[in-house]
Amino acid sequence: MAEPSKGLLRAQEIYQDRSRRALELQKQGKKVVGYLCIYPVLEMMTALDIVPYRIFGDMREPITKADSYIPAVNCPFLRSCLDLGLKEKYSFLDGIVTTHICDVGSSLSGIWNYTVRTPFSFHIDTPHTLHETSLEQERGLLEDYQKALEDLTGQKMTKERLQEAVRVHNEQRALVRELYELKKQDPPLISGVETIRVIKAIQSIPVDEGNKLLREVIDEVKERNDGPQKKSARLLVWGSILDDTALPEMIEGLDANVVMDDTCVGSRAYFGDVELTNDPLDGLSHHYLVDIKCPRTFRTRDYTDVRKDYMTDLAVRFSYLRDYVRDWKADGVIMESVRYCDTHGYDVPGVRDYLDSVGIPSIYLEHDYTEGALAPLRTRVQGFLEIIE
Amino acid sequence: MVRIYFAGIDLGSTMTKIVIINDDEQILAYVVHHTGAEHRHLANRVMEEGLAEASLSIDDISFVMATGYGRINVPFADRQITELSCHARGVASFFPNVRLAIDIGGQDAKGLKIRDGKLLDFVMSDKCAAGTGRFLEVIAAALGIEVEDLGGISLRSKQKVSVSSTCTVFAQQEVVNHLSAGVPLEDVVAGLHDAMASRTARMVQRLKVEPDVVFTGGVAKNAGVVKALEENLRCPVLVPEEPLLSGALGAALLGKEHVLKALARGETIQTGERRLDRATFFEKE
Amino acid sequence: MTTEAKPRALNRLQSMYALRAEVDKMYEGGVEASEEGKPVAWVMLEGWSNAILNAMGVSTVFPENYSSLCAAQGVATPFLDRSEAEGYPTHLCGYARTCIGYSSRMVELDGEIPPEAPAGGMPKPVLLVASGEVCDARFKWFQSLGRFFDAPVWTIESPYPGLRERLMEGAHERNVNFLIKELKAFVAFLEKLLGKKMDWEALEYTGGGTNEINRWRWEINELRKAHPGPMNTRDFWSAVTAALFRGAADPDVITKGFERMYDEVKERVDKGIAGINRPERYRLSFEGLPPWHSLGFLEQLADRGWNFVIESAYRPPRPITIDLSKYSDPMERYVRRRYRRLEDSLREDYGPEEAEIILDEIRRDGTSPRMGLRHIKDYQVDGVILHVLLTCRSTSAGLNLLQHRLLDVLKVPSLVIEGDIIDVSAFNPAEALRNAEAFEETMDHYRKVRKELGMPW
Amino acid sequence: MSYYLGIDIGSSTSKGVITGDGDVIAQHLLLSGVNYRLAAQKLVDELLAKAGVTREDIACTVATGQGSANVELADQQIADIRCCARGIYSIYPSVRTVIDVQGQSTQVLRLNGEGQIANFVVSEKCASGSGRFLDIIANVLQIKLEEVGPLSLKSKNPVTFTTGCAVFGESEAVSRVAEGVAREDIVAGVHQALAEKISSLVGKVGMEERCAITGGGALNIGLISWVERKLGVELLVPPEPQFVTALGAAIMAEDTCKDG
Repeated sequence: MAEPSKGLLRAQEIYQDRSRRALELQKQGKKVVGYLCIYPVLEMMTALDIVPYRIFGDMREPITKADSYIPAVNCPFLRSCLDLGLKEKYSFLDGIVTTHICDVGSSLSGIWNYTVRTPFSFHIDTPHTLHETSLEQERGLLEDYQKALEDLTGQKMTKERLQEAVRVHNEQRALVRELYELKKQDPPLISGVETIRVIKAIQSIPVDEGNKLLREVIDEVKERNDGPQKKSARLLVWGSILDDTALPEMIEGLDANVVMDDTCVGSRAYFGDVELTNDPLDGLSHHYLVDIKCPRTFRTRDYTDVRKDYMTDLAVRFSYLRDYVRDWKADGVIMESVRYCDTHGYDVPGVRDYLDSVGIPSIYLEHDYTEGALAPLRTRVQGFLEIIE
Repeated sequence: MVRIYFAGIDLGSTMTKIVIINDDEQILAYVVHHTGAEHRHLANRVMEEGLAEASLSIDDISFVMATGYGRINVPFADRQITELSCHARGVASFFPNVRLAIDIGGQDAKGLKIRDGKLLDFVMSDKCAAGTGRFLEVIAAALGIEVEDLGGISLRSKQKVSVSSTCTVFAQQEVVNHLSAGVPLEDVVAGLHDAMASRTARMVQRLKVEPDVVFTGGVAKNAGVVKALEENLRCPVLVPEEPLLSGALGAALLGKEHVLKALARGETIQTGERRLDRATFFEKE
Repeated sequence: MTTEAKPRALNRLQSMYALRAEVDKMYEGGVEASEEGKPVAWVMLEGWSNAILNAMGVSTVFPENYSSLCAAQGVATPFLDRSEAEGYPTHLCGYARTCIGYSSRMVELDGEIPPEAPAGGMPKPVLLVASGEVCDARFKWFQSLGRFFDAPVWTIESPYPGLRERLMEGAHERNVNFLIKELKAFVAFLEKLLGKKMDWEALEYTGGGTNEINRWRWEINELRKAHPGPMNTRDFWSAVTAALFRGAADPDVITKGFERMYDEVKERVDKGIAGINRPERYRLSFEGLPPWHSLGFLEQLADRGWNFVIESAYRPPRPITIDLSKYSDPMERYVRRRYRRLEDSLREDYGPEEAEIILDEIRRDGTSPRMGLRHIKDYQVDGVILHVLLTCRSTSAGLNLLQHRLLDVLKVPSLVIEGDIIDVSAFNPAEALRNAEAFEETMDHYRKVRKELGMPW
Repeated sequence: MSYYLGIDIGSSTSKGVITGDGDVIAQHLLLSGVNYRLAAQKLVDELLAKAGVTREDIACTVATGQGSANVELADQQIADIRCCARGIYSIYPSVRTVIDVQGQSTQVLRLNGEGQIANFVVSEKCASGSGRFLDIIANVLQIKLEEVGPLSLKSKNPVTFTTGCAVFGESEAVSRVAEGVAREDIVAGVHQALAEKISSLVGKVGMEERCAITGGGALNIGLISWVERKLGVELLVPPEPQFVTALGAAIMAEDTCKDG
C-alpha cells in the first residue's frame, strides 16, 4: 500500500469507492458476504475470516430495474439496494445475509435469491419481542447461522475464534463511541457529514482495518483545527437510514451541527457492548435482540406486566434519546424516515409524545431517498431552527 | 425625533411582496408583483418601487429582512428568515388571537401552529403541485379562465362534483371530462376547491384546528376556497384584507425586533451602505 | 359504486348470507360481553391466540376485520383522517389507520363506542393481542394504541423463517418448542391478568373446531375446480370472515353454515351452474387482499365474463389426520396440530414428485419459482389479478416476484391493479377496467402459448 | 365501398382515421379542448369532408382514448391500448415491443406474432412521467415543442431535476436558467428523466425486438434518441406516429363489422 493518507481523507476515499478493499481481499482468497441492516451478527463472519460488506443503496442513482420486482410503494432504500443488485453492483459478493428487519427486508431476501442469485444466502428470522423464549429462539437461529457459515467457508467456528471476534467488534464499538465523545464538544470536533463517511467506511472493510481507521480518525480529529464551525443549534437525528451525506450536508449547511444520531448508519449499532459470555452465542443473541434499539423490535417495560401506562412505556422505550440530548447538549431532534418505513412510521407519534413530555423540540421529516427530494426539506429544517432559537 | 425604517421582502415562487414599516410598525408602503419570468432578476426594482411609494431611499432603511422561496439570493438583505416564521409573525400582527394559520402559496401549502404570536409547530406540503396555488393556476389556464374569477364562479354551485386525481395535470384532465359530460362549470370549480380544501384540512389536522384560524397567501383571495375550507375545518376562517402581505410584513417586523435587540445590546445599526444589486435568484433551492 | 341496470352478473350463493350474518353477531356478542362486564380483547388474526382466549372465556374482536367492515360500509375515511391528525404517516396500513382513528375517537368520547361505528362497534379492550406473524404492522400498530388505551399488549411471537432455514436440521423441532413455550407464557400472562386458571379441556374444543370448518372450506374449494367455476371470489370474501374471525361465534354454527355452502356449490357443479350469470370467458385468480370498499368492481368484471374461481389469501389447508397420540401436553397437541414440517406440507400440497423438485430448488437457491402456483394450475386459471396495496408492504412486496414466477413457470399472465384495502381514493375503477379490457388479449395470447407447450389448459 | 372510422379522443389532441378497402382514405387531428363532445363532432365532420363521404357511408365506428365515451356515433368503445397494438401491427407486423408516449401517460406493450397484446404496462398516475412534462418545459423555455428534441441532443451535461412534479419542474427549469444553465442541458435533463422512466416500464414488460415508438412523443427525435441510448436498441418510428391508435380503431371497426 502507498503512504496512508490521514484518517478522514481515507474514510472519504473508502466512502467513495467502497468495494475496492473487499475486492482486493477477495483476490487473496477471502469470502466477502453482504448484509442488509445491523442485525446479521457480524462477529460470526469475522470469526471465520469472512469480510462483512454492508449493502447500501444509492440515493443519487434512479431506480430503474427494481420496479419490476418490488412495487414502488415500498421502502425506497431497499428498492435502491435491489436496483444496484440487479445492475450487478453487488455481483462480486460470495453471499448475502438478511434478517427480519422489516416486511420488505424479509421479502427482499427471497427476491434477491430469485434475481441477483448471490451464491450463498442466509436469512435470520430475528424475533420481534424480548420474551425469554425469543431470546432462546434467537440463540438457536444463530446456531443455524453458524452451521451455514461453516459450510460456506469449510472452517470450524471455534469458541476461541468467536470470542476473539467479539473482542475485536467490541473494540470497534468502543472506538465509535470514543469518536462520538468528540462530538460532545462545542463545536463538535467532527461533523455529521464526516461521521457518516467514517461509519460507512468501516462497514465496507474488515473489522480490524476499521478499527485502525477509527484510531487514525480519532487521533486526527482530536488535533484538528479545521473542524466544524460553531453553530447556533446542536441537533440529534433519530430515524431510519442515512447512508448518504446529503441530508446532514443540507442540515449542516444551515445554522446547525448534527452532534448525535440514532440511525442505523450511525450510533445505533455501536452503543452497548456484547457481553463476553462463556458461550459467546449467549452474549451475542442478547446483544442483537435486546441491546440494539431499533423500532423493529417490540419493547416494553416488563412483558409479563398486566398493567400498562403510556408515559412509562414511552420512557422505557425512548429515554436513551433524552440521555443523548442531555449528554450531547442537543437543542432539538430531527426525526427522519424514508417514506414507506412502517416500523419507524408507527413510532413517530410516540417519539414525539416522549420528547414533548421532557421538553425537547422535534420535527419529523419524511423523504423518498433521492438526493433531489431533500432540497425542499431545507425550509423545514430552517423553520425548525427558528422555532428552537 | 429620528425615525427608523424596516423593509421585509418576501420572494415567493409566483409573487414578490415588499412591506416597508417604521418603528411604530405603521405600514408606509407595500408592493405586490408577479415573480414572472421577466421579474425574477428584478427584486431590486420592486424594492425601488416600494421605496418611492414610502418616499424613502434605500439608505433610510435600517434593516432588510428577506423571506420566501428566493430569500437566499437577495443581495441587499441583511438577513434571511424562513417564510414559516415570517408568516406566523405577520398573521399574528393582523389577528393576535390566531392559533392556526394556513398559507397557500404558489409553490406549497403550510399550516402554522401559533400561540401568543409565536410559532410553535408547522406542517408543509411537498413533492407536488396538488394543493398549492399552482393547482388552481394550471387548471384555470386550461379552462381559459382568470384564476381570480374561480372563487366567484364556484359560489354559484349547487352541487359540486368530486375531483379525485391528486396530480394537478390529471385533475385538469378530470375537469375536462366533467365538462365534456355536461357538468356545469361552477360545480366543477367548486369540486376543485373542495379537493384543495380537504387536502389542506387533512394536512393541518395534526396541529389541532382551533380558532382563530387565519388563511393567507394568494389562494386566500379565492372566496370559493375560503368557503370550502370553512366546511372542511368546520370552523370560521379569517382572511386578512391583503392576504399576500403577511410574509413580507412579518419579515419587516422580525427585522425590527432584530434591530431592537441589537440596540439593547449596545450595538449600533448601520445604514447608508446598501446597494440595490440585482438578485441572483433561486441559486440553490 | 356500480350502477347495475342489467341482471346482475354475479350469481351469489344463498348460503353466504347466513355466514355473513354470523359476523355481525360476533360484533354484537363482543359488545354484549363488554356490557356484562366480561373481558374483551382486540386480537390480530393469527393461528394461535384466539382459541386460547376463547378457552379462557375472553371475548375477541378483530380490528383488522373491523376496519374492512368500515371500508365496506363506506365509513372508514373519517377514521383515516383522524389517524393522520394524530401524526401517523398516511402510508401505514389502512386497517391500522382506521383502528387508530377509531381509538382516538373513543378517547374523545370517554371510552364510549362512537355512534357512527358500524355493526355496533368494538368495545374498549382489556387486552390487545398483537402478532409477530405476517406483518410488522400487526405488532407496531397495537403498540402505538398505547396512546389511547392503557390496555396491556401481548405480542404472540411465532417463527417465520426463510424457506431454506426451515429445512435445516433441528429447525422444525426448535420452532415447535418455541411455540409451545411462547404460548404457555401467554397463558401464564392471561392467568395473571384475569386472575383465573386456563381451561385446557376447552382449548381442545376451541382449538379443534377450526379443523372441521377448514375441512368444509377445503371441500368447497375442491368443488371450485369445476368448469364453469361454481363460486365467485366475491362470495368467498363475504363468507371467509365467518371462518377466520370467530370470537363469540359458536364453531358448530359456523361449521353448519359452511356445510350448507358446500351443498349449494355441489348442486351448482352437478347442474353446471357458474358463479357468474354470463358465459365464463376467463377463469381468474385474485392474489392479495381485496379492495373492501369496491367489491362491486367484481360485478363489472363478471359482466365481461371474468370468473374469479379462486384466490390466494386464506386458502384452507388440505385436511389431514395428524397422529397426536404421542403427545399428552394439551399445548403441544395444540401446536403440533397446526405447525407442520415444511417438507410434509409441500408433499401434501404439491404431490411427492413436484415437492421434491421444490425442495431441491429451495436447498440450492433459497427459493423456488414453483411455490405459490399450485392453485393456478389446479384451477386452470387464465389470468391473475395482483392487487398491489398502497398501504400494505407485506402483501405487495412479493407480488411482482409472483408475477415473474407465474409467467416463467406456468405461462399465466397477471394484471397489476393498484389500490388499497381501505383507502378508496387509491383505486381508479375506470383505469382498471380499461386495463382489464387490454388484458383479455394477453390472456388469449398465453392460452396459445400454453397450448403450444402442451400444457393442460 | 365500405368505410370505417376510428376516433381517438386523447387528453390533448383528438385524432381520426377513415379507412376503406384497407387503405387510409383520410386522417385528421385537432386539439381536444375542454369539450370532448364538440371535439369529436368537429373531428368527424372534418374527416368526412376530407374523405368526401357522408355519415351513411361509414359502416362502423370505433371510439377510443380518454374521451371515447363522448363520441356519439361510435358503435363500440375499445381500450386505446388495444387500438394502439392493432394500429402498429398493421404498419409493422414484425414489431414485438411498442412504446406509446401519450400526452398524459406512457404505456409499453409487448405483442405476439399476431399483433396480440402479450403483456403491457401503464405509467403511474403522475405527470412527471408523461409527455406533458416536455410540453410544460418547452413552454416555459419558450422553445417550440418540435425543437426541444433536437436541442436536447446538443447537451453534454444534462441537468438532474430535483422535483418529481411536472408542474414544479417548470419553476425548477426557470431557476436553472437563472443560474446560467444552458437550455439544452435543461431539456436534455427532462428527456433523460423521461427516458429513464420509459426504460423502467420496458423493463417491466420485458424487451423484445423489434421495438417501435408511437404517440405524440414519437414526433420528438430527441426523446427517441434518449430512449434508444437507454435501451440500446434502434426504435422504429411509423410515419405518423400520433395516428397509430386511431388507425387501429378504424381497423377494429372493420373487424367488428366483419365479425358480426
